[in-house]
Amino acid sequence: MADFLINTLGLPAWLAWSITAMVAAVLILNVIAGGALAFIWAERKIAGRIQDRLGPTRTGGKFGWLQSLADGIKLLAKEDLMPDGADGMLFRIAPYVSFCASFCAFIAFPFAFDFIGQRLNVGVFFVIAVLGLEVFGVILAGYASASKWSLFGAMREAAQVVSYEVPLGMCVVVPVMLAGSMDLVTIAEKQGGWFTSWFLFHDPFTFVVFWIYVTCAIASVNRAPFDLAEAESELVAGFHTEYSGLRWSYFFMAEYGSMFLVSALAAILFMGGWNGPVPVASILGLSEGTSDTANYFVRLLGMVNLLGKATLGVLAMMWIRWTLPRLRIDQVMATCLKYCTPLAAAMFLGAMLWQIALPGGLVPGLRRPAAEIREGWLPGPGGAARSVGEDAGAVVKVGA
Amino acid sequence: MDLATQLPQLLGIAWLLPLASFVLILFFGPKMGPHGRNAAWVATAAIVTSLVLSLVAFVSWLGAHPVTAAHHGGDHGAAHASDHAAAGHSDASNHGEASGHGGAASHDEQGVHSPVAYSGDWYTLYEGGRLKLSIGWYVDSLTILMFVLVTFIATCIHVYASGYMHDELHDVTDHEVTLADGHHLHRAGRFPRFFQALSLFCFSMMGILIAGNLAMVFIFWELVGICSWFLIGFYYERQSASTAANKAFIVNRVGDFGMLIGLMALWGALGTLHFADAKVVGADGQTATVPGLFSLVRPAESGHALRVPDGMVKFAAADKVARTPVTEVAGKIEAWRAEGLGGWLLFIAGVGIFCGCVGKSAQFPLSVWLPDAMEGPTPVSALVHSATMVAAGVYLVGRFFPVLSPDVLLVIAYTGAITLFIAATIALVANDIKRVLAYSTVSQLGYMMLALGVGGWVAGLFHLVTHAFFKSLLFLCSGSVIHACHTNDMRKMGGLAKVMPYTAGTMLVGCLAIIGAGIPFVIGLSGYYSKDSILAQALSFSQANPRHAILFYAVAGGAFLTAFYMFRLWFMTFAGKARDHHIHEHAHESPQVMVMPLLVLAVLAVVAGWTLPGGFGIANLLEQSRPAGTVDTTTGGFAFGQTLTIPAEYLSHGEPFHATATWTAFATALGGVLLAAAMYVWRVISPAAVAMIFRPAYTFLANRWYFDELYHALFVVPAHGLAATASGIDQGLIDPFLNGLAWVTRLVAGIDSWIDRTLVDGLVNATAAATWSAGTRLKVLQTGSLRQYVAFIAIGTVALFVIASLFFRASLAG
Amino acid sequence: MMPYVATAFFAAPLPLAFINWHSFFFFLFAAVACGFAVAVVAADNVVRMAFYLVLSLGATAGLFFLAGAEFVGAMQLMIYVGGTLVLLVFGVMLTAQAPFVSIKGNGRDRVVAGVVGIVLLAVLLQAALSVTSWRQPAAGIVAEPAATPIGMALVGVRVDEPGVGAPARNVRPGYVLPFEIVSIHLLVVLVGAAYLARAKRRKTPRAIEVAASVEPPASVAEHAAIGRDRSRGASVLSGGR
Amino acid sequence: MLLGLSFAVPLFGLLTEPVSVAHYLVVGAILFVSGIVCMAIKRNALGVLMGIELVLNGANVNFVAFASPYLQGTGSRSLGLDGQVIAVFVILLAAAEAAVALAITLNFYNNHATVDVDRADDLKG
Repeated sequence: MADFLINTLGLPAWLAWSITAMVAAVLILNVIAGGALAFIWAERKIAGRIQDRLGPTRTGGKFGWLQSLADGIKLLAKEDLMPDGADGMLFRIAPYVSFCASFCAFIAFPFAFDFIGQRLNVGVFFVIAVLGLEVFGVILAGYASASKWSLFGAMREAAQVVSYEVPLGMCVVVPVMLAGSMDLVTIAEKQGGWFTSWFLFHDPFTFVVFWIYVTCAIASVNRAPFDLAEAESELVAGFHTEYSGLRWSYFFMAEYGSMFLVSALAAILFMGGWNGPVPVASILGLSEGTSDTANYFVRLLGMVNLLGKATLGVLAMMWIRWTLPRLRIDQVMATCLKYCTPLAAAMFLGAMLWQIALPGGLVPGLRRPAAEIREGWLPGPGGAARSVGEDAGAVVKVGA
Repeated sequence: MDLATQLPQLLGIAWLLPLASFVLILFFGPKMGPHGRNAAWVATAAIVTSLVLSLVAFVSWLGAHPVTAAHHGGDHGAAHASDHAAAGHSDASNHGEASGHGGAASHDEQGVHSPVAYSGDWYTLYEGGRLKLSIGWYVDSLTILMFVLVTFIATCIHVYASGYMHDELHDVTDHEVTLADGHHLHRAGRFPRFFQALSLFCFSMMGILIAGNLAMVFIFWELVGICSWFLIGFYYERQSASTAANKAFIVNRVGDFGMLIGLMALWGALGTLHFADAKVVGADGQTATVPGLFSLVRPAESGHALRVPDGMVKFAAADKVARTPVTEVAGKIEAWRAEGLGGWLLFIAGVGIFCGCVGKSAQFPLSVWLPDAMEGPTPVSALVHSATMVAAGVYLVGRFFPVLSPDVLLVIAYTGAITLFIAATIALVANDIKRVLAYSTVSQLGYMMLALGVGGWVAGLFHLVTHAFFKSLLFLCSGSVIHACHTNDMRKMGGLAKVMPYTAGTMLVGCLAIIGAGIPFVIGLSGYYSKDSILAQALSFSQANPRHAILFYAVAGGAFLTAFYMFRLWFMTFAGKARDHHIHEHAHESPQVMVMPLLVLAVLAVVAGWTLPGGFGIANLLEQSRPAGTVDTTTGGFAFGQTLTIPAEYLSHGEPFHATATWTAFATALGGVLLAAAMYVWRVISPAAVAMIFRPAYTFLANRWYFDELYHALFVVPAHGLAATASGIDQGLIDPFLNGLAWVTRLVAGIDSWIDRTLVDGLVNATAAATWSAGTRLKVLQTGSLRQYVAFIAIGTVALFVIASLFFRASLAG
Repeated sequence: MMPYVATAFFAAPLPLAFINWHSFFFFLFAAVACGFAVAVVAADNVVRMAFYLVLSLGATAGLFFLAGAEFVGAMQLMIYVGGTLVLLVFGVMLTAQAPFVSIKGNGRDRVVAGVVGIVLLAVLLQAALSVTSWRQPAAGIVAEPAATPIGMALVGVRVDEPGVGAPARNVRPGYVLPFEIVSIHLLVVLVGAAYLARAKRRKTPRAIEVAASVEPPASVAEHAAIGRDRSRGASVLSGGR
Repeated sequence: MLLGLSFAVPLFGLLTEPVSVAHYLVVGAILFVSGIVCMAIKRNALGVLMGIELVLNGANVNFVAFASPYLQGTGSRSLGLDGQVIAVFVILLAAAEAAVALAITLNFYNNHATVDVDRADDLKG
């Protein structure tokens, strides 16, 4: 896009680059915000259906699809309160910290082959790390609200998130090992072709690992049944008891953003990313590199694909939330430390041994031959060689 | 399955089963039922199974090599000719099919007899250089016969002992042991322990029988010795028992020392200890035949005639060999052999091995241990010290027969004769029933040795078999008597025939068998046949070598003495009136389990010597295994410079020897019995009067020729003197020296400690004090404030930088 | 100087075109990092200190990314910011009560420390700027991504060229041994921390009397509760890293 | 033109020319010193802990700077992987050290009901 601006419109490079950055940022922001709106609405409807209610019906036509928009407006208009004992600065800044965390994670997240803010060769690592920062906002909020409920909620969430990062990390390592790279793009590319080449179906161990990942992901974004941080039955509303109005909605957006992120991450790590179960594009003959329009079409298709999978994941989370009862804190910890972690470790070992034992897969015909992977587009084995180039190289071009 | 593979398996299992029961009882004995009662069943089951296996082996042997009458006499040569014509051929190896002579002996191309035997190795213990120690088998009819014999008698004795030893089933108060506090020893029963030792003994004994080489024989030889030690010393709290056990063991070691010399001579000269030839597959894949001792001493090519083997010749002519070029050595051997080199070596080897047999079989110089061995329980005396272990010596001489040169045989013959005579004379005056039997055992062993010595191979081993039967029978009878009377002294017995008829009857059978009673030329008990053949052989030998005629008179006189003392025993025990009514009233017939073996053994003591029509009989069975080259009369001699003639055995079966021998035996035996009857039944002659008349002789005999005193004077006293001298030196010289040394050391240590306390400690304490004061002054710097420390660190860093950049600029210039 | 800056930023786009964006981002991150580092020193409230520290370390991670060390940067984010800081904040939470949230140091210490710090800073800056080869501007050689080489090196295979530190020898050792040592070390730390921080009954009389005097009994109970929570938390945290 | 500008605007010169290792060293120095000062003046144990983190981080900045081939001037070679790996290890060990230090602090708090390091002077001489 930057090239398009520079070459076609003749804009100066710095302007072109900043415009590109803006556009990318705005896009991602919209994905989060719009996604949040949509998901909130969807959640209400789903909750309603599951509980045999109707959910929102009136606002905006018969499905109440404007409901969350209306709520948003209401939130904007709301007076935002701050307790007296609160630590003002931290109280104000906490929501933004949370939101920034889940927002920044999208920087390195590929929606399609190169529909990506910044391609990093440590993509997965980066995403997980930044996601982990979200808990900071929560802790700060919990502390700053000067309220026991908030403090306990924050403590719980912190403990829970930090501990669940362990099995989560182990689960993530498995696809990384299979793809030989931490670059999300590479990982997704390795799973191209038919759905049999998804890592989900790579071997029995990865299949199990996927489910462990799902559990840990739900826990690390503390959705039900792991939403101890806002257990209304025990602590009024957990860390955001004292929050209202726009700040509260930021927490909400952060939550939905990270929900979406972990789902999309699951899609990329285990379910072939933007590669559909059936390689429609290549069947149609529209493989990458034939022409710009072809590339664009293919990537668009891929993005739809990925977003579809991610959305499915989010819906599944909602479904779980409205189906399962909430766990006790000790149960949560036990689930993590006694079951998920050892199981994940064992599965990791299993997958490793499987790789050594059956390099060609159980049925060699099913796996997509390596030659078909677009080496030209991919960096050399295990890492995006040009990433720093994209980061700094362009700048240097301008500067020097 | 052909015999060559079947026999080793059968006998091997039969051999190992007692070992298994030994191990079982060793570990779980006390847990086997109350007081380990079931240990008896374990051991008995094992030995019975061995018996069955041995019998199977026996039957299958008979199936392959039917025992037929050996045709002897004048037509011998013709027999050879006909055999040669008829069966012309089987291969010269010992594994050939049987035919002709003795039913199961094969003939090689010269038509010369060679026995059938199967040999091989199970397992090689060690192989290095020329030495090969292996666990192997050498099986011929003799082996199998001995297997059946040993397992059978052992079975009887196991059964008998399970009754006899029942005292051991509960706590025992040993009245013969008095403790320091005047009480009698009270100890727990040792029932399992007894059967454990018994099983081990059976294993070792069969090991000797099946052994395929001398090394293995020696191993199990020693094992048997240790078992005998266990069993004699079973009541080890009794001074007498433990002394007897040690005596037996030490005396045997003396013999085994000689045996070791023999082994060394054989191995050093011949480089092998295997009896038979062995087929080994060389690296090149083709089988080579490694000659064993037998074919080395009696090579097949020279018609199995005895000759000094090349190895010994070279060994003896070592210096000549050194001076001769290697290529010519082979050529010169014959010449050297003609010079008579190596003959002595062969003699030493033979005599050395025989020394072992002397120890084990209680022959003349070493016979002192056997009578004392009667301290052990009676079943032990019956099994170990009459039937089997002491027979092992005779067995070895028989097994080793082909290697023995005529002069060795002469030594053996004289040893046997002397033993026979001495033992018999002592037995005349002994009053302990078991001792009488013990001395009769010794004298019978002398018979066997003598028989072998005069060339009666079959005769000696035949007597060994029959003697095993009736001597174990006699011992069991005496055991039953002792069981009833609780005393060994015959003078307290008498008239027991009424209270214990079975024992009396069976013992009578035993006595008749041992004196060789029978109707001349018609039928007789087992002893009749074996003893006659010994007499005949001795007779023919003494005629062949007139200067050794005394051997025959020894045999004849021995027969007379045997008859006398055996019936003296029987009459004193069973006949007449009771001398000690107290004992007589308490006497009773022994339990069923003890009587059964008596009956079985009695039957066998009767029939063991018979030869069925068609030729089946122990004698002919043994004939199958007659060593190659001993069929015909051999003359020779290496050592004494005189030529000996060992007459062929078949000659003694023919006229004139047979008849003479039979009549002699009959007359002497009858005379002995009548004399005994006259003295102890009819009271015509008073024993006391006789003792008075021949007092010196009587005391001399009563003191057993003063053998023990002699050995005590010869060996024990000097040993004690030596020990006394040594201890004197030890206490007089060495101890004072050491004490002085210790004193000096203590002095030095005292000085040392003074220096240590004053100087060194003082120094250390001073240092410590200094450190302490320094510490107390310095501790104020330790403010305990973390932040100050950090500040100090930072300041220090800065200071370092400043100093460095001020004084070491040059080195920093980057 | 202010007008210059103004001109620098609000003049015609022409000068902007010469701006080296890499340097720009560097200065951005550097300013955040140093600024908040100083803020940590200046702040009294522990929680705020922790917050500033987060920002400072995050900015440092940004610097790492700029230097082409993406793996280290991600590591910094994950472990430092994500882990260590959460740990710190935990500590803050657990000990966060009125008397301890902000403990004023006395002025004299501040002065001394400040002086020492300034001198030390001067020395360090002098050392940093003294070497000319360090000062000459970057040639801007684009580095190969470091993730794979580091990964390979940690398992003992060096796929990069040896640096100045390593003399040119054929066999280039990896970092298996240090890696193993560190992993064992982390395990030991996990166990040790779990042991040290486990909730145990307070035995020290001193502590009891303090609890009695300073806090109402109720809060003692609450302490116990937090203690339980903490023990779990601490072990979990150290386990996570 | 560019020269003129950079002469006229000293700060602007910084923005136009690429950064060098020295820049990073300066940042590292500032972080380091602020860490030291933090350790020196904070009475709160956790504050001291944060100081330590800062110090380690300053050191890390230097390592990464020397390791980065991108920052090296022409001719001079970077430290290569060693620098980065050392940085990684420092981070790991810092995490471990933080865990233990925090545990110690909590223990101290358990026993003394305070986190004031000036109160931890039981071993004062």
